[in-house]
Amino acid sequence: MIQERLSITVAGSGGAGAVTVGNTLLEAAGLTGWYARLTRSSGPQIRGGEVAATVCLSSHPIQSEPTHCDLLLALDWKNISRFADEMVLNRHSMVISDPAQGAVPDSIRDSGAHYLAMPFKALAAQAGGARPNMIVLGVAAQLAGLSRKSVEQTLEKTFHGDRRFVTGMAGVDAGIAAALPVNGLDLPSAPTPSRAERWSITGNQAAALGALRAGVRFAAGYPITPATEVLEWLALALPKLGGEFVQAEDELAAVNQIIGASFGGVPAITATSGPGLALMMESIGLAVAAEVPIVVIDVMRGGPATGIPTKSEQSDLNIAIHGLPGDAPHLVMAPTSVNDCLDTTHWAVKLSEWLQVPAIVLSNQALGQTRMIDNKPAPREWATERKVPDQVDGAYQRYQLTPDSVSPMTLPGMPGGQYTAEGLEHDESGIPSVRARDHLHQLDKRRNKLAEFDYGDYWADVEGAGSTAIITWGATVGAARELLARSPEFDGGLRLIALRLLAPEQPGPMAKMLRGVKRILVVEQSHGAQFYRYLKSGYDLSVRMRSFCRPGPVPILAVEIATQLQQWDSS
Amino acid sequence: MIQERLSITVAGSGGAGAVTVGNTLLEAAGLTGWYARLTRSSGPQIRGGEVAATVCLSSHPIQSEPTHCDLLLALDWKNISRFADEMVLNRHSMVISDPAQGAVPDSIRDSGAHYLAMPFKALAAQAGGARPNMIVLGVAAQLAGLSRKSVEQTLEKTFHGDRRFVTGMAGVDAGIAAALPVNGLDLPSAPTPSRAERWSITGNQAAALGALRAGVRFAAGYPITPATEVLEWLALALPKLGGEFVQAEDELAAVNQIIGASFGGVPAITATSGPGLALMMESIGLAVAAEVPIVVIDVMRGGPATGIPTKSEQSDLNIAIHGLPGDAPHLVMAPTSVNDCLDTTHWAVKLSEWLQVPAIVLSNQALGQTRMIDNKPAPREWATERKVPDQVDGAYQRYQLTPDSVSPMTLPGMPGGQYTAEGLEHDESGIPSVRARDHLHQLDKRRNKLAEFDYGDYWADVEGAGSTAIITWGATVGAARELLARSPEFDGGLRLIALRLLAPEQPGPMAKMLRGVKRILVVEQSHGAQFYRYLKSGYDLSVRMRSFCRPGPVPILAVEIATQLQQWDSS
Amino acid sequence: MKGKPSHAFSTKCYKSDIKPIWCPGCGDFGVLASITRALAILQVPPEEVAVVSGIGCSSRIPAYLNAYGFHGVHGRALPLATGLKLARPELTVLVAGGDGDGFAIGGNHFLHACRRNADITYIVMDNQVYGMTKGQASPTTEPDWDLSQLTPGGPGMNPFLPLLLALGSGANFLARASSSDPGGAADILVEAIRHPGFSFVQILSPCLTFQPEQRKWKKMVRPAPVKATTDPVRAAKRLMTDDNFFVGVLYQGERDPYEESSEEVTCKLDSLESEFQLPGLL
Amino acid sequence: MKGKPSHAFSTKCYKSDIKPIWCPGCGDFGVLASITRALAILQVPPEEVAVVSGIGCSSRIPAYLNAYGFHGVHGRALPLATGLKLARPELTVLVAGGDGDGFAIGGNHFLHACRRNADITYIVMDNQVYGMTKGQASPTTEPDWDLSQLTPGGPGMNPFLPLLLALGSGANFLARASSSDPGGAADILVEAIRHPGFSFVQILSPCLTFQPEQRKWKKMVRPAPVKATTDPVRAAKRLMTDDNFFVGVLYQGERDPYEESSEEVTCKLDSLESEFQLPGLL
Ligand SMILES: Cc1ncc(C[n+]2csc(CCOP(=O)(O)OP(=O)(O)O)c2C)c(N)n1
Ligand SMILES: Cc1ncc(C[n+]2csc(CCOP(=O)(O)OP(=O)(O)O)c2C)c(N)n1
Ligand code: SF4
Ligand code: SF4
Ligand SMILES: [Mg+2]
Ligand SMILES: [Mg+2]
Repeated sequence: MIQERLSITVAGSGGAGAVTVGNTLLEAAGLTGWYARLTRSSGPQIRGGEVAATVCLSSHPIQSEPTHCDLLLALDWKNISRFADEMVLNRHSMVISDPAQGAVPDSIRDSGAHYLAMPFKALAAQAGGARPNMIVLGVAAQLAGLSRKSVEQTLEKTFHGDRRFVTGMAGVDAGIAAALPVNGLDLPSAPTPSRAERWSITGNQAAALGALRAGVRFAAGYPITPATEVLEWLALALPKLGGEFVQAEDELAAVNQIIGASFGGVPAITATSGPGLALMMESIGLAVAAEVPIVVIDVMRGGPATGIPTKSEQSDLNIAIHGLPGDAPHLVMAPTSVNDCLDTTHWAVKLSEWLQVPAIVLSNQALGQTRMIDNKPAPREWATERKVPDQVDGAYQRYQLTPDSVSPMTLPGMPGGQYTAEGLEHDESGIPSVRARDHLHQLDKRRNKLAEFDYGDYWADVEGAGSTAIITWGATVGAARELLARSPEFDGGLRLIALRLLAPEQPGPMAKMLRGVKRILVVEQSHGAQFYRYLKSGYDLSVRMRSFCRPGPVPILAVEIATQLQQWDSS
Repeated sequence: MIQERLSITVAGSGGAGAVTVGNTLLEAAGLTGWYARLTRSSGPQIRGGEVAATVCLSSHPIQSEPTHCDLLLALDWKNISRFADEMVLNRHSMVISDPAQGAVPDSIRDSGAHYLAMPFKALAAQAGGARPNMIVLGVAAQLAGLSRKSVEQTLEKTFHGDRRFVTGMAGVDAGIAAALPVNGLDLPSAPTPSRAERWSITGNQAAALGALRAGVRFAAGYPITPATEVLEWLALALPKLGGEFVQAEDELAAVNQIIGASFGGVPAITATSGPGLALMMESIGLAVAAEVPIVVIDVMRGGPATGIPTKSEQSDLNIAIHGLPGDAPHLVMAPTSVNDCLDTTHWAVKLSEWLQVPAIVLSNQALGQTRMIDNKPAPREWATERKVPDQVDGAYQRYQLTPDSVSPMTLPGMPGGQYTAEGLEHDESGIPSVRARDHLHQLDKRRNKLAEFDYGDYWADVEGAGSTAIITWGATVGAARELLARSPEFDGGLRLIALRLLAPEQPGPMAKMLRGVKRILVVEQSHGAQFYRYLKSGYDLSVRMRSFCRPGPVPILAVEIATQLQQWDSS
Repeated sequence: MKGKPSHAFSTKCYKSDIKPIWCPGCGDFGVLASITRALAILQVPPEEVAVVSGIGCSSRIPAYLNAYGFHGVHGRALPLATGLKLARPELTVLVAGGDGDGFAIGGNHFLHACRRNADITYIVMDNQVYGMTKGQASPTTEPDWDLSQLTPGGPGMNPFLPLLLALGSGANFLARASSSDPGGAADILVEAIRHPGFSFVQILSPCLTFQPEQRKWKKMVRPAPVKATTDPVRAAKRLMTDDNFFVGVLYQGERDPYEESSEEVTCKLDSLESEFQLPGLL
Repeated sequence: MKGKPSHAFSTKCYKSDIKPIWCPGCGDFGVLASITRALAILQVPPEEVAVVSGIGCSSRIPAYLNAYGFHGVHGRALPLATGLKLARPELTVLVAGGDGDGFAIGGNHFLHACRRNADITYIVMDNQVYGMTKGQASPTTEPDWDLSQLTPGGPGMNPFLPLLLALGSGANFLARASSSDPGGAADILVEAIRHPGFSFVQILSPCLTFQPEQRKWKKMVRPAPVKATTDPVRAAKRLMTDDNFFVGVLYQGERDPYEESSEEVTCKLDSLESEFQLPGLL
């Protein structure tokens, strides 16, 4: 297999500066024309705990996790075992550490990785008091083929002109020098510098931006890992755009605040994670019944309960789709990559506004907190605006039955449009009703407006035309995409179906996508096969279907999917 | 069809005394050896609103709703249209009203029911100032063949010796006299007085009692329609049994209070309805992760959101099964009749204690608030107690992996058993862990302890051996049971499968029950076919399957199920 | 008559034609009358008023008014109204509901609304009971009220003093009114609505169905003997020692209301996006 | 040394061997020390102590103690502890957590625990910030603290005064302590635990990571100049005017604690069931 990308992990205890190295490598790579990706993994400590920063460089846009670590630079070995599960070392890997930090742990020694000792600390001392992490930065840059200039420019920005820049570069130079004689890294082909516009963004930032592009001008939220950055970027941007952000006292308040704002006509959003989503469900149900558009982003983490707040999983699918009391149809969608957080959130707002219904967007930690250097997507447009009448003639009926089941919605301030938004079952005018007929009419209406809407092609991505389909969603799409790119050799070929719209189901379009498919592997990162079971319940898929599910926190790799298919072949 | 039971509805505006008539008829019927059932329907008003009390008498235990109303006694016609959906009048029905209250509404006149005018008010005035509802009581008793004595004894108890008793009986006598010449009611055969022990109980009371029988000695709750009576009976009984009841400030508090009590070793329960359940989900997830047994009764009402608080539905199945964030296996069960609220709740507590997991019991308004005169079930025993070690030797590991995946649980006060119950993912000792291995082990453990437990036969009831299966659950079971009793003529015969344990699924036992089945009709009272979809997702049912679902508030009738089957036959 | 409107919008303009579900004699009728009267005094066009509520008998009030209304879920009216007001600052936003809705399930939002001080008026129709669910003890119920099966012998705890709680959490306008005097209550509401920032009006509104003793309230209420103080310490003392039957504005502070961001757009989204742009290639 | 234990259980007996995740210098270390010391003074066997918490850096404390512990979900420690205490009245039940856990998401339970007055001790490690989620404003954060991106320029609202809120909702034992003096804090905790009914101790516990200015607190705290009052009105005045750095027991009232039903069985279930029995047939 040709080396297409390079994965470098820098690990160390808190304060040792591993993250600075990771950030600098990412930015330097961007300046050099690489595509890149940075993930961070840390222990439970807020400060002072160990951390591992992994930078992946590639000449092509990066879809998924690296299969193994090419280069591990260990600033020290404290608690390195915490990362053992997440770091695949093998005979293609190189490990470098400072012998002064103690012996290489058994688990790492036994991995078969090539080992090199390098006295980071001593080199740093020689280099005029630079910190050891700067040596490591130089070593990494040199081994990855990143120019000194790209590192220099990045460090200059980071430390803007401060003393640390000068000593830092001294360290970097010492590191470069020390790495010069080293060989053994299988370098990917250097990037072809491209004129395409690139950006450096995390999924959480992209989601916030997508919301703003869609016209969101109100947001409220309560901090929670790993969703807080969505709120942070909104809090920063909204006031400048004439909008408003509120830090709420809890999630119950946050979701009701956005319902209030949206009732007032201002598209509104919140972001949270599993525990917060659970608290919001009652009021999301209110938005279903009262037909108020809102968007709730759930940046999923490991569950259940408080679970694993800093790690990724796809196990909130059940609650997102089925977690509301009563019959409460709503939208559930999921971005398929870091970049796609932008457009999927944008689309979610637009659909929610048009259909007057809550949309839950399922992102996860692996998308939200990963920083990517990638092509900036071209802006997309959706023409779906909220159906607000210009004026009201005669008696206004807020929940009027209409051909497309969407009723015109007046906004406070509009004369003659006064009505009461109602969470009790109601008749067309909004007056509470316990009558079977009114209940049925409104249930039908709320279902039909979603079920009969034409979501177009954007609801799912299909790639390949093979007879073995991989159906997946969210962060796991990347691994499947990589498999398709690498392994066209599978018998009958592969076909990837990546769902962006999870609910409501799209049986017709799905059937079309599945034409010629003989078997389906359903791939997801959950323990309970939530997605597989959902597909079984909502679609009539008449071909053989298998589930490959695995919980977090370690991401699903292309190679695992391949293994599943091979086992299926041979069984 | 032989008339097997008699259904009498008394309707009138609030304060007119329709409910007193209904209660008296029920009790009098009980004294006479009838089985009976009382349901009430009222408008949104707390007091002064219209109300309809329906008493059904039968010589056999009553399973389900009457198909039509035999006798409607209208104290007045105010807002009678509110009940139109719930009251089936046809040419077998008789309607009696006082012409002084105005003309018979069109909808009723057009039903084909036989109409009789009777001057209730004038008769009451003649009978020494009795209230008109006492005339109605006399008329109903006479037409239903209830003895004067049974009415007298009941009224005496109600008014214990008070003046109203004497004037009341005067009214009753006048009513009896007025009804003497009336003929045309198709009376069911009189009951054979039985020596079996009977009781008069609602589903909500039975559920509370079942909890106490199972050893529950702590309950907490926040009032909500239609669940409050469960709490009321617990609040009354617990202090007498050395237990404790707390009225909580909200549902978030209630569920955490019972988690705390159960952590302390005292089996604990709460009851709520859809909106309250939604608020409890985050903490029910905590009980899953920390492995604390609790039972949550959800007395379902019409949804979504505030919905239809006083009416019935089965639409919280989705949230009960799938409403927790993360992968969070737990128990979901449902009583199949008013009486069965007793044993199902009892069983839920026992299973929850044994498996150290939350159980959600899905009752609904139609079970919880219906009062029945029925055979008192013989006490049941389940030997599943919580696994509490007698003493602790050596290092105690709260979340130890064991062959049955249930770990011994120490209780505060036990020396050496100290541990911290943990909602974060953890290792066997309970220390928080983000490692993939610990996560997987604990996820496996929490799934396996439920999946590998042998629930025995009690998990579902099967009746009949036909090749057409009706699979249903909860309050809808009664209608299916009635259909089986009445219509053995269906081609190939019918088979009823009534699930008591909804989650986890029981694929093996289900397959056994389905042997010889050629097609399955899945019956439920929801709009979104929640049960049907759940069965599809969780079972591999290889026969033809159809969904018959209909939302509330009107109960599903045996005849509707029959129609569905006939349509299927002819399609 | 005091406060009688003589302008374009009569009190009737603010009433809808939906018949209340309330029991005969329920205090909430008086509250409804006081709100329509206050709005007529203020002459705010009906379409510029929004009334938000939770769940309870009292919380049914939005539908009985001719205004924009939101009948939300139990206990969450304040945050819903906060979102509405911050998104649409030009609206007159009222929140109305019961003691259960506001101080039991909704207690946290009550505290935080007082602290946040957004410009909304919160009217609690206090009947010291959960009326809607047929009579259970609420946080303002007396310790010995024993008419609910959920609290046999009574809740046994001192009732909350809602005005004191509001003061302690930073509220800046505190008043008490009585549903038995809709005119007086209307005048208080007018002041409350005019007050910049959060204003809280506790209206004693009897539930004759489950708290029949409250029939007496009518005779027990009387105007507060001294004028509203601006000193929170003095206000606290008054609230801790009064008998809960003084009506009037009791405290009015001068803390600045919650400041919404200006609605002015100071920046285009494009230029915000440029934050993520990479500098030109080396 | 004041309060030094000389009995069977040393402070060490109450420590577990799990290493705290806290940052170097975090005030919570001092709180941990004060709790183990208080328990040693009280000589309550470790297995009869239960420590309940929510989520936050501070809420990690149960696992660091040798006692029964419950690390629950964010904001719900008080009701969980209430259920435990009422079910098992003989246990010593402590609740410990942060200002975010207790006054933001958990605010409602805080009010109601104060009112209910069950015999538990609530320790809030107040650092005026959400430490765990990397530094956002909490309800006790100063209005001009501008280090969080969620509240650019600062939250702009007056902080809650937790002791005042507790007083206003009926709490009967109020104290303030400082993590910089674990011995002094331990003595206060001893009094709090001994107090029958709900006791609330606010411990100033700096978060040097996100509130570096709190380094100064050590120098600012000082013993309250006057003894604890039993008069709530006077206590209110003190709490509204003090500078938040007086430590000591500030108020101690005499309200009866929440009364659990007696554990005596006065009736058999069978006889309760007979309520549903039908009388003999006619
Ligand atoms: C989440 C939730 N819990 C409980 C209820 C049931 N419930 C409806 S109204 C109410 C209390 C109403 O009391 P209050 O707010 O004082 O209003 P009142 O009826 O007295 O005017 C309760 C507990 C509900 N609708 N939703
Ligand atoms: C329902 C829910 N919402 C949000 C969070 C995220 N969260 C965890 S701890 C915390 C705040 C902690 O602040 P505090 O209680 O003051 O504790 P500290 O870390 O400062 O000690 C938040 C918001 C969560 N875990 N659960
Ligand atoms: S129950 Fe009480 S609060 Fe509700 S409408 Fe009747 S009188 Fe009013
Ligand atoms: S972030 Fe603050 S509160 Fe949390 S451990 Fe560090 S210093 Fe303590
Ligand atoms: Mg009330
Ligand atoms: Mg804090």
